[in-house]
Amino acid sequence: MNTFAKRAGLLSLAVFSAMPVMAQKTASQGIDEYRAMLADGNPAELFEAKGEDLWKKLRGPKNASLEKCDLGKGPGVVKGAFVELPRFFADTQRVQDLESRLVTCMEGLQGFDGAEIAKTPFGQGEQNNVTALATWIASESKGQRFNLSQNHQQEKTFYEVGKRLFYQRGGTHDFSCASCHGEQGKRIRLQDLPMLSKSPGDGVGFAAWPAYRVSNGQMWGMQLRLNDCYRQQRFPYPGFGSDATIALSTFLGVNAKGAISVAPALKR
Amino acid sequence: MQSRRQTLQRSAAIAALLASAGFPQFAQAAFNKNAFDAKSVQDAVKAAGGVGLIESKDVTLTAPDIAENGAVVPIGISTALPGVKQLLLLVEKNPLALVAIFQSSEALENNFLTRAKMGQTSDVYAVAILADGKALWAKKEVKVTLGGCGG
Amino acid sequence: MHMKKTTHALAAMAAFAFLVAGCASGPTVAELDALTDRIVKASFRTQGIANVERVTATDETNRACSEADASGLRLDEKTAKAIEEANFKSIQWPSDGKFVGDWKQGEVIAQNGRGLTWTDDAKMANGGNCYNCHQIDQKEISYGTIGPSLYNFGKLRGVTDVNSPEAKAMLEYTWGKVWNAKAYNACSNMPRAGHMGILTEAQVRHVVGLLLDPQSPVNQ
Amino acid sequence: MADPMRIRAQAAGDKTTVRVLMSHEMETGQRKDAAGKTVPAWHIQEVTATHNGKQVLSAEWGTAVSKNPFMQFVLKGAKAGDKIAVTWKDNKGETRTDEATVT
Repeated sequence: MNTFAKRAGLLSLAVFSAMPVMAQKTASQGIDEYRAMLADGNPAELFEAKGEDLWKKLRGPKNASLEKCDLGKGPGVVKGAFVELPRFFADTQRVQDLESRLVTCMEGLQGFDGAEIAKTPFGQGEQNNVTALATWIASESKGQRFNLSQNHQQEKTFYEVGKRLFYQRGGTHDFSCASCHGEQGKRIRLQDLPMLSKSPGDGVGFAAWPAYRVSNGQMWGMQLRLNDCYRQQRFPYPGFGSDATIALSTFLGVNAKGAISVAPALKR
Repeated sequence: MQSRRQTLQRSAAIAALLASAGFPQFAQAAFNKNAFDAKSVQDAVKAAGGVGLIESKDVTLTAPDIAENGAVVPIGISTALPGVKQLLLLVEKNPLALVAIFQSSEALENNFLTRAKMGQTSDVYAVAILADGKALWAKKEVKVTLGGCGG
Repeated sequence: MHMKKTTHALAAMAAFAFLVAGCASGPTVAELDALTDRIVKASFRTQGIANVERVTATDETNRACSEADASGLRLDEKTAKAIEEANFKSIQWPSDGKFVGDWKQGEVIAQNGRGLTWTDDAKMANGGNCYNCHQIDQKEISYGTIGPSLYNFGKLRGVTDVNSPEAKAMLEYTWGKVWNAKAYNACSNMPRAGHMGILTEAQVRHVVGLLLDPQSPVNQ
Repeated sequence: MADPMRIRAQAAGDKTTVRVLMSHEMETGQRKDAAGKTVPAWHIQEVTATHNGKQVLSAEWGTAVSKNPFMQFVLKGAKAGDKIAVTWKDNKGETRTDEATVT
């Protein structure tokens, strides 16, 4: 610290009563305290309850429930399914994430038009139901460790494609996912950024979504999380359940191997 | 816009209705529109029946130093003082200061938590109004930060 | 619309499956690159002002840097130098020779993180996103750490009078860096604010003022 | 119809902490929509709670209570198995009641 900076520091201490460095420390401690105060009573619980109800309810043109939906561990198995997705499904011959798989089930079992749901904007109509279902299904794997399969060739391929997407720079700002999530210990404004090119640890990044966003009072699944990342990257719009979003999820999910899921979480 | 007299008349009517419905001893409050329409802390407390504002260490305000987002700020009021009628939470710089009123009740502790929206950094007030109208308050500044990418 | 897209993606996968059928070791790097391109084309669409070309037709700088990032290897020196030279050549210097604008307006631009997303309006002024990644004025505690602190930027570089001949080189560097960061570091994380049309010439001038003007709070 | 509340009532000694989450927009009346028109206020105004049918809580809320509201209060003397019911009523007259058992 040079003399001037020292003097400036002392001056600001005298005038404003708080040195910038101190304010800094207080800010991050203060935010931890704020988050702790909100931890009890996550509104995501409202969506969990709704999702569980939707799973069991007879709905759609076929007036059926989703209780026979195969999320990868056999028809109707919900517990533990979330921490193994995305994965390859033989019936669709595709790698699918939780939300695109739910749409497949809503189409096959209940008779909904899957393409119509995929076209519906987030936060409207059946998309709200997909989010609530994903929230409940995620909650049923709370505390379990991520363990995505890389056995099928398409799963390996999607990981490789996802890695390329993670590092793909573009848009007006040259941003890639890695611009913000490629290094340890960085932040945007006051928000800590998880490093996602390897496991960011328990309950961080991929292991924290779906999450309730306090800033807008909305429940977000991984599809919307990625969609809004791409929006802020100034990229064009990624289709709901598109291969790009699923490949990227595969990359993030495989990297998160061993991390404990806390979803549904509470986020800024 | 409702006149104060109309509001009072309506409140009285609702109170009578509730009394006849079998809760005679419970201090049932109809929505106090005047208090919630007040812009300032002072006016809101006055509309809720508070006559004098006095700072007090016996009223505890729970609030974070800093809020990561102003849309959800956890705030609470508690007090062990006897004779409390109403407990109020207010945000000074919100367009309408009053957030919530909790009626004190023998069945409950005077200890309430909720979450408020804050448009900007502001003092938050916890006010306990006693039977004689005295309004005892505690306050704390909560910093609201601009989060995320700002987009 | 969606059906067509799904079909397209599935077709890509089918072609890919055929490709690897006789190949036990999996697809080659080139095949994966080609598949990624196909998936990008099938997955993204134009929305609002965010045209699909923003990701299907990126320039050589982004292409080379993305490839280097994904491979985990740094760009080779020759390519890096060529990228920097090309970006440097594209810098538009102030048309009236004035490098330093109003730091107060620069601060507003630095604070603003909006603009150019698919939910933004083309008519609104874009922000510079500066505080998202940098500390600038110490009064603002909500700043990011992806880029270095810019507090005392001008002061630390000895700029005491922006009109002095000694300051000229620093004015040019600062302008150039804000206009096109890749002119100085090929794969910098920093957006090319002038080059990509994020900020106007006048806005760049104000941001340079925020960083270099001795009166700016940055240099107090 | 509004979505159900989540009510948790946990007894510890002679005190029972009741935490309630409600599903509600809590529109402030200050916000403008895309067309520049003010979105009218739509918020919970009154909240009441009963303990085994007897009213114990009465609260009034303004527009500044957060979307999907949370509330916590502490009941004296309830015990496991007791019923806690919470009712909210908003400024459009819509109302919802949900019940939980003290654990």
